[in-house]
Amino acid sequence: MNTIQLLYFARLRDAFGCAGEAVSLPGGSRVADLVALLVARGGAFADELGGTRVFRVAVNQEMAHAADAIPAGAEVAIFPPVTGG
Amino acid sequence: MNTIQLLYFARLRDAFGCAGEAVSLPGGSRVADLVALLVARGGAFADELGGTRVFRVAVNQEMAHAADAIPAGAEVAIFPPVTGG
Amino acid sequence: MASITIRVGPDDFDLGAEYAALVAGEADSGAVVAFVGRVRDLSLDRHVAVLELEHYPGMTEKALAKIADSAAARWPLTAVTVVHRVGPLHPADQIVLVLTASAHRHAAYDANAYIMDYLKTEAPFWKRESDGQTAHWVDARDSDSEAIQRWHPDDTP
Amino acid sequence: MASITIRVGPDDFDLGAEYAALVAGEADSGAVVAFVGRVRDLSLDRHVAVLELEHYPGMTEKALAKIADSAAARWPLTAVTVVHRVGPLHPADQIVLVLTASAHRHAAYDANAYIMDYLKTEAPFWKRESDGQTAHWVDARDSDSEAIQRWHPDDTP
Repeated sequence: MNTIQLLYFARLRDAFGCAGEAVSLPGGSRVADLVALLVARGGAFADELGGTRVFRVAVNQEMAHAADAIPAGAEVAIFPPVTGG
Repeated sequence: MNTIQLLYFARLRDAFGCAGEAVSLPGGSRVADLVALLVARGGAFADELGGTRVFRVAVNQEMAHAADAIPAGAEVAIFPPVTGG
Repeated sequence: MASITIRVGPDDFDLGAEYAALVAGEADSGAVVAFVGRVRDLSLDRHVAVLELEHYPGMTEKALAKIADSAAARWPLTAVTVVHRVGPLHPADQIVLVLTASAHRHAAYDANAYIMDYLKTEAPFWKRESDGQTAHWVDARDSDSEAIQRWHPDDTP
Repeated sequence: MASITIRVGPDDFDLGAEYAALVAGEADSGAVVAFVGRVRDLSLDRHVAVLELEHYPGMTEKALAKIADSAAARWPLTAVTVVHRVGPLHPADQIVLVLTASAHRHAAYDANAYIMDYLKTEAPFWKRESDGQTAHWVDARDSDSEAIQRWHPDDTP
């Protein structure tokens, strides 16, 4: 197992009721595995990450895709599509 | 006959040695007629307006074409392609 | 090598001062394009009293630098400045400034529009609008994700 | 109706002040694009000491107003400012300023580039470069007449 730091922003932070948390993942986990683990919690996590709503994942502050690996100790952020500018 | 005011700008003013002149034209003259009249003078006029060099004509401060009529008393400017900005 | 400046924070910016700093002491930048994004009073027909800009500290600056680097690799730029504000803003307030300088005007225009198009879709900022009573997070627009298609279907900075 | 300001003369301009005047007191212009053209030190490998800008008083202002009107008819602009200098200029001096404001950024970008493309081919200005010893009139560039083709082969403001 390795521990990662999760961060939530904007609407997802409001929906999950927290700005982040530490999570333990099996070694070799990918972004898709992390998302599945969160969706399995049900509630707001299933609503936001398990349905048709669009969200983005960044691993160590780089935009990531479902198949990307999550290194040990990574900072992983989950957030809605961006709306700056 | 009607009298028009001719203006020359930039390289053409230098080549013709003057910034403008009054010219008499037969009634109903078009831009092409004026150019032919100037080319017939020979010298710098033939060099600049009678060969392959590109020039522009404005009639009463609007860009004009060879077939455009020249109204009585018009201000007609002849100048090289523009290079501002 | 383009000189690149990135700044993210709550402070307002001064277009004239940023432009002066960008071109100070040089005569290579024949063309400078500036974009300023401002808070509009009407957003989708709701009256906006406060616009809150949230960001992802650390990643935001990296993402903006990556977008600016990508523009400088694609066009012959002499300098780029990107300033983006965060925190509470009000109608007519300035949000974002992008300055691009080049010897060639089309390079300065295109690089500027490219940076804004990618900023809108890749830089982690989120807007929350409030009319003074209720607040809501602004949804991303399809038109913004479509805008980057023109730079290449497969181009991601 | 876009508010249009045209100015031609020897005086330098202040980008910050022109921008502030353009957006003063309004919150409809969510996007403002500025273009500043400056005298470059190297033009076709010649060292430029003085650039003399000549114009056709009367027609120049009309031509610029016509180009700005045409842009405002084509894009939803809130305001346009065009300032063009004449007389002797030196490397790094400012030559031209175009400001376009709109609710939409792509309108502000496109209208600004359109105005510059037509200004370069339709507004009666002529440049004479001098290296301090000999002077010559700058030739028009094919790339400038080609640039307007993209706005429509048959489109003349």
